[in-house]
Amino acid sequence: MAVMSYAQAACSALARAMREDERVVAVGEDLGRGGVFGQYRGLAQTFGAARVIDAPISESAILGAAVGMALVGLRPVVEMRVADFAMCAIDEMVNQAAKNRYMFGGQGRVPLVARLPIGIWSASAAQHSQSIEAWFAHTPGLVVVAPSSPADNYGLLRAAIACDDPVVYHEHKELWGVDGEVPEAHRVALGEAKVLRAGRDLTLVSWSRTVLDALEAAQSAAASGVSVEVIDLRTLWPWDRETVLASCARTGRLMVAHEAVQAAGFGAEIAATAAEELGIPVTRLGAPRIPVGYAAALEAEARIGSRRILEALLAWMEGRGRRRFSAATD
Amino acid sequence: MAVMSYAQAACSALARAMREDERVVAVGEDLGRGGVFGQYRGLAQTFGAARVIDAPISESAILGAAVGMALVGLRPVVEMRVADFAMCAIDEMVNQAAKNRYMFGGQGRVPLVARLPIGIWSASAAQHSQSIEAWFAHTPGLVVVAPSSPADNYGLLRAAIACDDPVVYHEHKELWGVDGEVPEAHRVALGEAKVLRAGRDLTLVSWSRTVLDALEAAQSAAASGVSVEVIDLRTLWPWDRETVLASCARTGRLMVAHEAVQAAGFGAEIAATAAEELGIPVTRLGAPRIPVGYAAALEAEARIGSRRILEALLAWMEGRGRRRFSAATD
Amino acid sequence: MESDSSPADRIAPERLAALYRTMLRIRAFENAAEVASRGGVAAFGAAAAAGALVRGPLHLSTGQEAVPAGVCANLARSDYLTSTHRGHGHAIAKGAEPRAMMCELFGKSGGTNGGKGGSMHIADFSAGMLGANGVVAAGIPIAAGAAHAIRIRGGDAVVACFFGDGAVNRGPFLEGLNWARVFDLPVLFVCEDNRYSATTATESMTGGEGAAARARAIGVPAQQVDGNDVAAVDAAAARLLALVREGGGPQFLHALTYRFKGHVSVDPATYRDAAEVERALAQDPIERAGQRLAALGVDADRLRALREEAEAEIARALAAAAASPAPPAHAAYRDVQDCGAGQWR
Amino acid sequence: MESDSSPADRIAPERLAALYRTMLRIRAFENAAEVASRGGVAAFGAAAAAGALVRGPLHLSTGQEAVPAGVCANLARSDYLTSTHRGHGHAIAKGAEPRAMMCELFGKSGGTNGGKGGSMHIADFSAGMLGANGVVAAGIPIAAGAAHAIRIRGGDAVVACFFGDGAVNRGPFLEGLNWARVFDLPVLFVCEDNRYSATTATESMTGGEGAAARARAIGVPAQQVDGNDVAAVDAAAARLLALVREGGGPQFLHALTYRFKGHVSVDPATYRDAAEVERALAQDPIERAGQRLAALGVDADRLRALREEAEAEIARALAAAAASPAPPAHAAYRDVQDCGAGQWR
Ligand SMILES: Cc1ncc(C[n+]2csc(CCOP(=O)(O)OP(=O)(O)O)c2C)c(N)n1
Ligand SMILES: Cc1ncc(C[n+]2csc(CCOP(=O)(O)OP(=O)(O)O)c2C)c(N)n1
Ligand SMILES: [Mg+2]
Ligand SMILES: [Mg+2]
Repeated sequence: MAVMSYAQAACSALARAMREDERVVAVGEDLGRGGVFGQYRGLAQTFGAARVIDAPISESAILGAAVGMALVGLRPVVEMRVADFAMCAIDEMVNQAAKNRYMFGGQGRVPLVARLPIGIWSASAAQHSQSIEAWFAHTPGLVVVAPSSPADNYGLLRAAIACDDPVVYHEHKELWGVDGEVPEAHRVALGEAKVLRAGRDLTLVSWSRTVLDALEAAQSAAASGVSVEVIDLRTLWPWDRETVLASCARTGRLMVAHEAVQAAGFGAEIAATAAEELGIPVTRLGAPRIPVGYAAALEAEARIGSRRILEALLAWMEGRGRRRFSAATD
Repeated sequence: MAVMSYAQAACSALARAMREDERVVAVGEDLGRGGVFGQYRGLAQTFGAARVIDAPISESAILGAAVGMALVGLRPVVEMRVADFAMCAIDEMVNQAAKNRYMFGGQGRVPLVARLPIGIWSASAAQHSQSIEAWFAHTPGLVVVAPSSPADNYGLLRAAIACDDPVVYHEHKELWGVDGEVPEAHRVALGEAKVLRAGRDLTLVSWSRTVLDALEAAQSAAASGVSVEVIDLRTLWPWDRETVLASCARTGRLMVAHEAVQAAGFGAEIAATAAEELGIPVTRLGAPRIPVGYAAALEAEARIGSRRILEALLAWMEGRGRRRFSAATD
Repeated sequence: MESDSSPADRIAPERLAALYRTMLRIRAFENAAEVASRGGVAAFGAAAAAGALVRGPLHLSTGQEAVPAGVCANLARSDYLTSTHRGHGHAIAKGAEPRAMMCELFGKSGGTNGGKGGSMHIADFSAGMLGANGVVAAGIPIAAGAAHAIRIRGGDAVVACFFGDGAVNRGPFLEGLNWARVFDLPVLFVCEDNRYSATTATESMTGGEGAAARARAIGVPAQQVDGNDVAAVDAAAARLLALVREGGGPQFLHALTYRFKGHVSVDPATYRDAAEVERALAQDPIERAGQRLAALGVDADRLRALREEAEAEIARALAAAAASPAPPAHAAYRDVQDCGAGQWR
Repeated sequence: MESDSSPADRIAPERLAALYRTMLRIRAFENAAEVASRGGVAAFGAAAAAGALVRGPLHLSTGQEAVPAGVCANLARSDYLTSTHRGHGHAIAKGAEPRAMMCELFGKSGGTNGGKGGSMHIADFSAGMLGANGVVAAGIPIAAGAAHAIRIRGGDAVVACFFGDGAVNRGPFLEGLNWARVFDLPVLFVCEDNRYSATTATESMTGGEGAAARARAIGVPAQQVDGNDVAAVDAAAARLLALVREGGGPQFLHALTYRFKGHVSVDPATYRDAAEVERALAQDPIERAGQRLAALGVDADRLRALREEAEAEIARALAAAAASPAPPAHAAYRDVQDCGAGQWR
């Protein structure tokens, strides 16, 4: 079992998939030099330029070509660099990749993995920081993944590449350097959440980088006598209703925390479902509905962070209202 | 007070805005011939090709150019034909239009209205039927509108054109021919919902074409002794929390119905909010998470419709579970 | 026209007869679909007429048959094709069965797409026809990718990528052609230039000299051809596809033709000049091929037989479509995705 | 080079000195920003160094100064400019204050964007500089639209639209140029060809003969120029902008230059050949202009004074940036939108 970074874990999962299955190729800008975050480091040297494909700056073509590749027997892993740039390829993602199998009556499959690094990457401002996983959860035909640890990035990327349908795979830019143990045989089934910490009083569901904050908040909450169960959703679609609802049924309360904007974020789906199914108290904490600003003080407002989670959670548990901390105001 | 169709109402609102403000221009494909749904009929004749601008098939340029126009003093009304094609211009909508004001520190404004006809348009299949209003509600910087009647299409389009920020304006393709009275002075403030029918037992929130189904279901429910309050949300962002929550507080129950896919749809935001704020029972009914199929029987499965709303509503009220009707299964 | 006209001039009667037959089959299909579609478009909130057999937007390729017939005569079933919203001709010429296609237009379970797609998404993957597409120009990068897969996997298949003159103004035209050029991929790009983009004359929306000039500027060699002369299209496609198969990378065919009908079946196309339409109708590719066959000595009976056969085939397709059952409601939940498929959750 | 070099040859010493001064100011700004950015990029999950004054991705235009200097010398403040991720030079040349710009890079409230944008979104609307843009090619349709507004509203302003060589492979390049051509809009497109797209040699990703050929194919006349010869850029821009102002529609300037630094400040650019870099450094546009000025008889003291002035200005900008307060947290909630602005709802 090796210790490696989140970026290395992805690289290693991809290398393994490419070794095991010659249909797997990687496509994107600057991949030959290892990718902008090093998440393709060494692959071009090992597998050659024919399979680690450096692409022109043309996101429509990158994703559109990947659809064509997938239809004709390859399993492309497509790099979008940051999720914001994938906005240049939404027709390809939704109208072409996601709808293909359905609208052609099941004649073809589009087994591609589109990697969309999400989240704030310190000081990168509005066009390099967005998280849009909720859009894809709303889109029939797509599987949506967002791992929070090196092991899961390894295990889920392998599962995503093995999936016969298009997968939108969200890595978090501030997780690239996080280290962890990665068992070589690790593989995570798509759609399985993981209970990271058991608790009695409240279920806290999160994914991607916010899981780290959630764990930290849970630990601090324990000191205040609140026992928090933390669930890493890992896959947003299909999401693991069974695990989440079973936990909620036990704790009787649900909080969802995510870095994406709270309004119409995926937390709403989970909270609404828990309220519908169990009638339990629910609350959410996502980012305020603002773009991510450049200056540190502005960027900080767009971050959830463990402190905000903790404050919101304790205030809520103590019946001090749904969210006690208030954002600074004029 | 004239009776006119939903399409004519929009046309008339736009004509009025163009008469009153020479900065208003319309941009899109085939506008010179009145637009594909007749919603621009006669405008080119009245205002000339310089202000009713026929565009090449290039959605990125249409919306991107509109951003430039807006920054330099025009107020463009942009036609995207169907919301699915707007997927060719998501970078322009989100990275360029929505973030502009913020990322440039308030130096500029982008007063454009992007018209994205949503919804099923009988037998138009997967690439001409989608509803994606939830994406834009999730996007800071955007106002999101979805009128359900000719009067509101008139009143809200006027308000949208007057708005200094980008507005994503969703008309419904199956509402174009619906007639209604349109008072000439009618103007609807952005962000104001409307209670269309008073009721005691349940609040039913909807928007766009589904409002018609909701009203029908409410009427039938009355026959079964269930008194339903129907609210037309009209604007999704900002949504009228006050009106909705006040109604919910009175009725003690909330159901949200919309044509868009239920999973991660905007109904989740409303239901989650009501559950958070009021702790009342909530339920949602949106489309199943499938693309819209062509054959009538398949398309029908993607429609909510008044019957499904009624069944879900009565089943829920009678405590027969959250959703009693079941989709046909293998 | 830069095309070298001699091979077209030398076309064998049997080959021309085969091309003629393909065009007749397409024409018969389009005519039948048009009739069956009356009242089938939901306009302005009114539902489609209950009796309409073909519902929804129907884009007919009537008058443009020579382009798919001429190009696809040079393709094997194992080659691939990407198409547009106006895809019936591409499908038939590539080898799809009119019967299954008509079932699809009728929204029946025997359809090529099981009723899920209809006209705008007609596809027959088993014939290498990767689907009509409701988004203008969207097929171009997909074709490049399909060709890229061929290059990587080996084999000598090629891809024919069809699109309209309006598509040359969309970004994916640039991105897709550039991709094919940069990676030297086996694609033949075919611009079916019928001079209109929906209700708008394409010329008025297109800077510069148009499709072929743009292709050349991206490094893709381009040839123009009279798209109403099926022998000329055949000859040009043969030449270009030979180059493509030799590994020289992408080629571009700019075929000049005309759309006999409106943009969609319900479009009266009043924005077109009557004289222009008349001139175009006089260039009917089927008429021209028929005359040429007669001149080459194919007798009138044979030509009539070909026409009757084509019509009979389509009549059988119509009957089959009428008889095919509608898909069951539960089929709506199939073929969404393996993992995460479901209904509301 | 097709540029008519005679006007450049005849450039007046005072004009060249002014261009030289602009280049010096840009260079001094870039050098200062580079130093201030050390440790400022959050790499691999590690937070940016707390001490870094300029944080986040920083794209320096060092070595490319002649292009904005030469082009913008022919623009009025009331003209408009759209930019790229590499926008400092465009902003300074268009009239933005280095002091406010440096405040922006420091993330301070005195910044051009109030600290909301940073380097990648640097903008000064009051100088007609409509913003750097983090999305490659996104400025092109925006420039076309700005020019469209000018055309509709009247007035004789023009738009200069800057983008890199990598941008010519993105769809909006085609769509935006076509738009400007079809509507005959007053835009000068300026391709700053520094031969690289991030870590990739652009040539390897570009089919055909590149930027100018593509522009011409869309009907936009194009001229190539030595982008390290500021007098040549000035002369070419003067000629093209005169045509644009006369109402002849868009023009295209393809300026060949080189990026002295890595793609971002932390990129060591090891993918470039040392000899290539050396050759390029020998073409430093500032050195070349300085030599030319000397040859034209401008004395060494004057040149030194210009350099020192530029450096002093940037030193003052650095001091101002250091002294400017950070924006208050509540500013994060401002300038989102009027209707529907808020925090969580
Ligand atoms: C991206 C996109 N924009 C707009 C449309 C609407 N539309 C459908 S067909 C068409 C005209 C296409 O013209 P052309 O490419 O010449 O093909 P033709 O219809 O002439 O065969 C348009 C604008 C679309 N389908 N996709
Ligand atoms: C749509 C998009 N794709 C990818 C990127 C990442 N990226 C930023 S700059 C750059 C290279 C741009 O090259 P070029 O246009 O030549 O400009 P240069 O950096 O050389 O000035 C890339 C790929 C981006 N910003 N936007
Ligand atoms: Mg056409
Ligand atoms: Mg470059």
